[in-house]
Amino acid sequence: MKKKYAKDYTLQELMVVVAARELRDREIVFVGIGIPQLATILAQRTHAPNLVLIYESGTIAAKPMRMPLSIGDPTLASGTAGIYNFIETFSYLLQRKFIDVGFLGGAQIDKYGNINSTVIGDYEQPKVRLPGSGGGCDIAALAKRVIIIAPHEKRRFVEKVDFVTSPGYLDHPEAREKLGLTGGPSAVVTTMGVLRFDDATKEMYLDLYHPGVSIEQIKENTGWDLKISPSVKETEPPTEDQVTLLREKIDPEGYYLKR
Amino acid sequence: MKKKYAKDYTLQELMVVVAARELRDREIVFVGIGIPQLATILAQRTHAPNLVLIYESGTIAAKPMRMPLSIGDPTLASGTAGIYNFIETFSYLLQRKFIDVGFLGGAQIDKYGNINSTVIGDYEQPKVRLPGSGGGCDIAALAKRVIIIAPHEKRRFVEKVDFVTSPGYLDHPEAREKLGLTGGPSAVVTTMGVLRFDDATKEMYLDLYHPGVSIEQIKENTGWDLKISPSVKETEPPTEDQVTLLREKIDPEGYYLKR
Amino acid sequence: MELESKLLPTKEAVKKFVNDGDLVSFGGFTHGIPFALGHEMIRQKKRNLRVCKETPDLLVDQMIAAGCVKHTIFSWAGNPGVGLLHAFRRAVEKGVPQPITHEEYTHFIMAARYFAGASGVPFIPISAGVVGSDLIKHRKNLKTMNCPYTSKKLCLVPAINPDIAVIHAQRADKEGNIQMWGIFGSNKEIAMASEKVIVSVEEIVDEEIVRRDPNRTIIPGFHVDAVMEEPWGAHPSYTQGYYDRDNGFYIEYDQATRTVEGMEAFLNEWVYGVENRREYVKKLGAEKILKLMVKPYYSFPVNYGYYG
Amino acid sequence: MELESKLLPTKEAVKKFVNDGDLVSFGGFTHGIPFALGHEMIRQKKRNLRVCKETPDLLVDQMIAAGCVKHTIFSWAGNPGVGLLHAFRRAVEKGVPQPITHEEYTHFIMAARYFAGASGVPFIPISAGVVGSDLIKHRKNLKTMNCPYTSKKLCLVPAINPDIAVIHAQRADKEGNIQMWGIFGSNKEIAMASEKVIVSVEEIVDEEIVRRDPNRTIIPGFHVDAVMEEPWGAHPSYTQGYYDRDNGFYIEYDQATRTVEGMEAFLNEWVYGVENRREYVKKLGAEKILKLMVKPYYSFPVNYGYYG
Repeated sequence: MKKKYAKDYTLQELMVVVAARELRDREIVFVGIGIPQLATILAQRTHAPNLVLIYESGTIAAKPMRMPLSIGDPTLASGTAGIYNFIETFSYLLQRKFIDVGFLGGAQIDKYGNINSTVIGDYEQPKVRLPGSGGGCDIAALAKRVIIIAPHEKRRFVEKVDFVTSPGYLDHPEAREKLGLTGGPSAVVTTMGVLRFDDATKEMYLDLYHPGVSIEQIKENTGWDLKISPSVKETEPPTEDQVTLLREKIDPEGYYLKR
Repeated sequence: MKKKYAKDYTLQELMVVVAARELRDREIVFVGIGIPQLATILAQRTHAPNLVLIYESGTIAAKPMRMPLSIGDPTLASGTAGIYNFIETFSYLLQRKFIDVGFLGGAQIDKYGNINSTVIGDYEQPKVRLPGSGGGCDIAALAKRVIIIAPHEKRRFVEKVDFVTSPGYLDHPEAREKLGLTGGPSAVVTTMGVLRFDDATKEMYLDLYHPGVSIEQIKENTGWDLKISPSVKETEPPTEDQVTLLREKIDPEGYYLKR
Repeated sequence: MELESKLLPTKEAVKKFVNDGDLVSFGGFTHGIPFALGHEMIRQKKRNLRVCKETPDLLVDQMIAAGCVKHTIFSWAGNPGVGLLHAFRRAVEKGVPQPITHEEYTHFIMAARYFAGASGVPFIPISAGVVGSDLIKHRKNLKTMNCPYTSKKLCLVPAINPDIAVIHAQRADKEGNIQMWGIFGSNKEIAMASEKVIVSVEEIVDEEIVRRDPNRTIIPGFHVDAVMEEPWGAHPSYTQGYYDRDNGFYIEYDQATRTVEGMEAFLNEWVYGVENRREYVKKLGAEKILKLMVKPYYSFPVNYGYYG
Repeated sequence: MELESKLLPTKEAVKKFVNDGDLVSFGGFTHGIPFALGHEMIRQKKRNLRVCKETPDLLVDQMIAAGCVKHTIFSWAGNPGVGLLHAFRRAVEKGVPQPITHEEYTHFIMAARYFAGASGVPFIPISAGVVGSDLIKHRKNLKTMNCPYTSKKLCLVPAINPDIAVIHAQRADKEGNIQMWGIFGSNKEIAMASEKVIVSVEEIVDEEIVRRDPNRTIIPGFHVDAVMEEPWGAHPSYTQGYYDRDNGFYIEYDQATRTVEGMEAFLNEWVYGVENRREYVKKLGAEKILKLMVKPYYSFPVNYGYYG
C-alpha cells in the first residue's frame, strides 16, 4: 500500500509528525505540553499504540478527556492510571531509569545539544531572566534519550549557550561519560529540519531538511558553521491520515496547531 | 477527692497502669502490641486524652474497633486517621523526631538499658535464634524516649546482653552522645517494680517496688548488683476506676490480661 | 484537657503562624496552589519572607510585587503554559520594586531537598545530572561525592526544613487530618519537613468521612497547626473535582502585569481590594464560577471492612 | 502490535518469571502476604532462592522448610503476635533441612534499602541508630560517614534491587495497574526496586474502576510483568476489606511445626496437597470462610471531576 502524502500541511504539523516518528512502540515517554504531547499522542494513535505517557506532575498513562493546557492540568489526573507524588516521579520513574524518552526545548541550544532555559546574558546580571530548569536538567541527565524540539532561529541555535541549564554532550565527546551520565539528545526537530549528533564528535549535523526549506536557509539560521550529513535528504512529508488525525482528533480546537 | 485504690488487681494490670502513668497528654507514641498498647489506651482514656497512637505498620491515630492482635491488624487500618507506607513511617515520623515515646521489650536487658532480641549465645552459632530487631533498634535510637516493659527474671535482666540489638546507654554515660544519638530509655517497667537510669552513670536503679514485692526479691531476680534509689518507695497501686476500665472496656475479652 | 481547636479563620492563622522573615514553603503543583492563604499574607504585609516553591506561579509573583519577599527558592519560575513571571523578572533583572535574592535548583533537587527535610536526614544523594549544568557553580550547598559503593559520582542535596508549610487541599476533619486526591506535588514532603503547617481546604468534613478512607490522608492532624475552610481557595489554580483551572486568568495576568502600574492595579483589584476569599469569590462572579465548575466524575467506594 | 497479555495464571507466571537463584522480594506487612504465589514456588521446587522480606512470616518459613531458600534478608523473623518461626530457627541453629545464610537489618534499614533501590541511587544515609547496635559489626555493607553538612555521624544504607517482586493486592486492571488500600508496607518500593514484578490480586477489575481512582494505584502497569486473580491469595494473612487475618491459623502453625515431621505434614497438607489456591480455599472450607469474611465498611466516593 502506497502512502498518501498530504499536500496541505503546516510546518508545525510537520514537526509533530517528525517527532512522532522518533518514538517506538512500548516506550515510556516523559511528555511536555505542546508539540511533544501532540507527537506522543499521534504516535500512540498510529505506529506506537502502547506508548506510556508520563507527565512531570506524576500522572502515569493519562488518557486526557480534553487537550491539557499545562503539565498539571486536571484532565491529566481524572481518569489516569496512576499518580505519583513529585519525589516519587523523579526518583522512582526518572532516576530509576524507566523513562525512555524525554522532550526538551530551550531559549538557546548549542552545537553539542546543551540547552539554556535559565538566562540570556550573565547569570548574576541577566538581560532576560527565563523560567529556569524545572525538570529539564533532570530529564537531560536521566532519560535514556532526549528529543529536542525548537523553532529554527539563529538567535536560538548558538555556538555556545550563555548558560548550560540541561546538559547535552557538553563540550567534548567524553564529557557526559566522565560525569557518569548516560543517554543524551538523539535528535533535534526544528521548523526547518531534523538534526542529529555525530557519534564520534557529538556535534550536531543536519540530517533532514523540510520540504520547501533549503540547506542554505538552514545554515543561515544556525549560529555556527553547521555540518551537513553526506546523506542529507528531504524530510518525508506527513501522510494525509496523519494530518487528518491531528486536525480532527488530536487538536481539533487548534490549541497548539494554529492554521 | 480521694483516689480509691483497687484491692483486687493482677501484676499485669499493675504494669499497664504504671506504664500508662509514664505518658503525658499530647505525646505521640509508637505503640507495640500487648501491654504497651493497653497502657497507651488506658492513658488516653484517663489523663492523656490527646495521645496519638502510631503503629509500626504506619497507621496513624488508629481507633481500633476491636483489640488488635498484631501491629498490622486490619482493625488498625479501618477507621484510622491516616496510613503511611513503611519508608514514610520510619523516615517522616520516626527519624524526623516526631515520636515522643517508644515501647520496647526484649529477651535480655542489661544495666545500661541495652536490649537483646536477636540471639541467646553466639551470633554465628546461637543457642536460640530470636526474631531480631524489627523496628526495635530504630526506635531505641530515634524515639525521644523509650519505655522498656518486661517480666522481671534473672535470666532476662543480665549484667551484659549477649548481643546489643537496640542500644540503651551502651557501656558508658557519653556513649550515645558520641554516636550522635539523643533520647534513650527513661523507665523500665517490670513485674516487680519500676527502674530508672542514673543521670550521671546511666546505670539502672530501682525506683519503685510493686506492692507485695520486696526489694530483696527484686535484687535476687536481677543479674547484677542492682542499685536502689535512696528514695525508693512502693508503687502506687491502680485505682478501682483504672482496673474497671481495663477489665470492662479496654480488654474485656482478656486477650492480654489473663486473670 | 481538650486541645485548642485547629479550626482557625485564615486571617488569624496567618497572623498567628506566619512571621516576618520566615522561610515559607508553598504547596501545590499547578494543582492546589494556596492563593487564599498567600493573599492574606500580602494583606497583612508580611515582610522579608524567604519563599520556597518548585513553581512559584502567580502567587509568589504577586507576593514579590507586594514587597513580601526577600528571597526565593525555586526550580521553574514561569507562568505555566503562558510564559514568564513579570514581577519576578523585574525584581531579578532590575531590583523593582526591590531586589530579591534567589536560589534555584532543578525540580528533582527541590523534591529531594523536601524529601530529606521530611525524612530528618541532613542530605540525600542523587544521580549527578546537575553536575553537567552551570547551576551547580552557583549552588555551593550542592556537594558531590564518589559513591562508596559504586564509585559513581553523586550529587548531595541538603535537606530543607522550612519554618512553615502553606497548603491547599480538598478536605480535612477538625483534627486537621488533611486529605487530597489528584496531583500531590510535594505537599506531603513540605508539610513533614516544616516546623509548622497551615492548610486551607475546600471543605471541613466529618471525622467519619476522613476515617473511612485513611489512605487519602497526606498529612496527619498531629502535625497540622491550623486548618480552615476556604472554598475556591486555590483559584486561579484548581482543586481537583471542585473546579477547573482558570487558564484565561493566567493569560490575562500575563497581559495585565507587564508593567509595574499594571501589577499595582492587579493587586489593588484582586488582593487589597477584597477583604477575604469570600469577597474574592463574589468578585469573581457567578458566571466565572459556573464556567469553572466541573461535572462529577466519582471514584467508586472501596471496602476497608468492618473489623469490630 | 497488541502487547502480550499480562493476565497469566499463577502457575505460568511463577514458571516464566521466577528463576532458581533469584533474589526474590516478597511484599506485604502482616497485610497481604502473597501466600498463593509463594506456595506455587514451593510446588514448582524453586531452588537456591535468596529471599528478602522485612517480616518473613510463615511464608518464608515454609519455603525454608521446603528447601527453596539458601539466603534470607530480613529485619524481624517471627510469627507475629505468636512467637518464633520454627523452620527458620532450625535452619539457622542446626542447618535443618539445610543450612541457610542470613543477613539481617532493622526495619528502617530494610525500608531504606528498598527505597534506595526504587530510587535508582546506590545508597541513602540514615541517622545512626544502628551504629550503637552489634548488628553493624555483622553487616559490612552498612558504612558510616560524617555528614558533610552537619558533621553528624550517618549510616549509609546500600540499595537493594531484587530480581523480582512478588506482591498481593486488592485489585488490578488487565494492564497491570495495581491498586491497594490499608497497610502498604514496602510494596511500592520493592516493586519499583525490582527488575520484574508479579502480582496476585483479589479481583481483576475493569480499567474504568482503576482509572476513576488513580491515587490508589501503587504500581503502574508498565512495570508489572504478570497479574492474576487469586481470591483469598493472602490467607492466612489478610486482604483489607476482603477477609480477616486468620489468627488461629498462625497459632496452630506454631504448634504444628515445632518438629521437622510436623512441618512436613503441614506442607503436605496445605501446599503439596493442593494443586492451586482454589483447591486450598476449598480445603479451608466454608465455615472458615464465613468466619473470616468481614462486614462492609466503605469509603465514600470522591469526585475527581469530569474535565472533558
